[in-house]
Amino acid sequence: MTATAERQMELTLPMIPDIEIAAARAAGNLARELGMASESIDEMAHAMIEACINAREHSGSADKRIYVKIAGASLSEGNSRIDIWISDRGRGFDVTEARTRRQKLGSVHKRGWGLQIIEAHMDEVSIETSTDGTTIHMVKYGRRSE
Amino acid sequence: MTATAERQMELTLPMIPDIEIAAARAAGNLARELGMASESIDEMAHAMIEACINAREHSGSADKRIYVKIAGASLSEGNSRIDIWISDRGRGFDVTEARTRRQKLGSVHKRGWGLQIIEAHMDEVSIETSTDGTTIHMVKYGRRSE
Amino acid sequence: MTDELRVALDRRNPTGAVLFTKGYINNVGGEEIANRAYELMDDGVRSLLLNLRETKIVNSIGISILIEIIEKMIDKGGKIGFCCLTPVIHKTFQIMGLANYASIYTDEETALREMGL
Amino acid sequence: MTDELRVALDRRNPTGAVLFTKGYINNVGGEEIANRAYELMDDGVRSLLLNLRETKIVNSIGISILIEIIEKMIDKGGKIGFCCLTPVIHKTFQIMGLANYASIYTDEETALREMGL
Ligand SMILES: Nc1ncnc2c1ncn2[C@@H]1O[C@H](COP(=O)(O)OP(=O)(O)O)[C@@H](O)[C@H]1O
Ligand SMILES: Nc1ncnc2c1ncn2[C@@H]1O[C@H](COP(=O)(O)OP(=O)(O)O)[C@@H](O)[C@H]1O
Repeated sequence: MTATAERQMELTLPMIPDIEIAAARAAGNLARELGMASESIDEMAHAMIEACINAREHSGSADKRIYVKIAGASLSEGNSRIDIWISDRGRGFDVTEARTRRQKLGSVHKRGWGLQIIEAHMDEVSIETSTDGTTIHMVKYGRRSE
Repeated sequence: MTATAERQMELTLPMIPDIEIAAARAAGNLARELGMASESIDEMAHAMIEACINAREHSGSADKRIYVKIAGASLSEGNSRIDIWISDRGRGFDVTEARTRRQKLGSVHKRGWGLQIIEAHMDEVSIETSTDGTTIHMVKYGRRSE
Repeated sequence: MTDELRVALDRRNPTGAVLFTKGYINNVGGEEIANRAYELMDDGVRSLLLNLRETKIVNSIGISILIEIIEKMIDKGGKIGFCCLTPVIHKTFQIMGLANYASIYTDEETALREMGL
Repeated sequence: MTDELRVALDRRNPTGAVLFTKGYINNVGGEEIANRAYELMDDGVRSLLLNLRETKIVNSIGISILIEIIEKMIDKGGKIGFCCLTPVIHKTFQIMGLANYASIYTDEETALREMGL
């Protein structure tokens, strides 16, 4: 599969209530232009919402900003790929520890589902985190909407 | 008056409906931290809203983003100053021509009030515009809220 | 984040009503108010008070739609009043000249009395 | 931009009701639903259907508040049902295990029948 069209967008958003919607909507517009099916766009939107909320609620970043990068490519046969990076300059966290904590709770916990939702809705997810901040990189593959 | 504290924030926002509220809210948070009175903050918010709407509705920018820079300073005796730059990479416009058009219409026009509202709510306003885009620079001075 | 506009109605009498707004008066919010106002005008209302007590943010597109409502009401021989504006919204109304076509009252009690509602 | 949450009520009978939601179920939206649900539970409702037909976006904080509502209702011996979920919201409910505590129906007709509303 060779990329035939590329679209890119970088956003710097304030950590205010509901700003996650702005990130999701911007990515949705770009994905629609690439012909991604609406259900895939909706999954991607819900993953982005969780990632932005984590940045706002947990990062403790001093600059109170969320950095969003969206890169979309049309692949052959009407397929597309969207890469999304959501970053904060906060304190970071221990991903293994967070996963263990979640497993210990079993299925009864009310909170602590954000990362699982992100993983369920996206095709690839990786997290880079240190005391300088956190970046979550997520990939969604799309088929042309009919 | 010498500056005693400085705060700065740069945002890159997508041109989606109501995104002007995110810009205004981020600036409002910063202004509140500097102790600006709420009525001044509210005036600044309404000016920013008009400037962001102009960028979204008129600039025709290809990158569909609004660049916002906010710089706040605490001055002596509880006073403060906020500088705001709102930029787009659109087609630009002829400010003199826009002003003349407005005057020709007299007071009966329904649309075309954005720039006048901005000027009424802010203490200083200047516009730089070319075929590479437009930046509106606005300044608001604040007294400490009691 | 947005404060989506909501409108509530107090139908005072066959020719009079109050609309209460809550939230952002932008293009969408302005259209919402206009729809409610035109329904009332079709139903005989000629004295309409817009109580903006719970609206804290407006933009010039939203206000331009309010001007259209005022014009339509004047055409029908009726009148529009506003009350409970924040200082900044009041200032914006003055800049855009709404005070020339509509009465602006500080509180609802005065507005209801002066408009005969 | 946000799609602020709104809730509408259809009180079917002394122990049954339907709440319709519109807009984003975030923390604020979840609390709004919870307040309405707890009012109904205090008023004797033990069979409550949440029709999410006009909700297109949720987040995990909002859903966690829905789980609290379900738990409170189970404590009172009642039941909560959901209907008209978008595919993504349905998937999110499954991930978070709501299907273990509450019934999820595809359409309102089936939900009303199965819940005896
Ligand atoms: N951007 C972030 N910065 C710091 N900590 C984070 C970040 N994202 C997630 N975490 C940590 O990982 C935990 C698990 O996150 P998540 O699965 O989204 O659940 P929840 O947000 O509901 O706690 C959080 O409680 C938090 O401690
Ligand atoms: N960022 C911008 N890019 C291009 N044109 C602009 C921009 N801002 C303002 N303008 C031009 O100036 C005119 C006057 O703007 P304004 O006073 O805000 O009124 P309105 O937006 O209601 O037309 C607009 O109609 C538009 O032609």
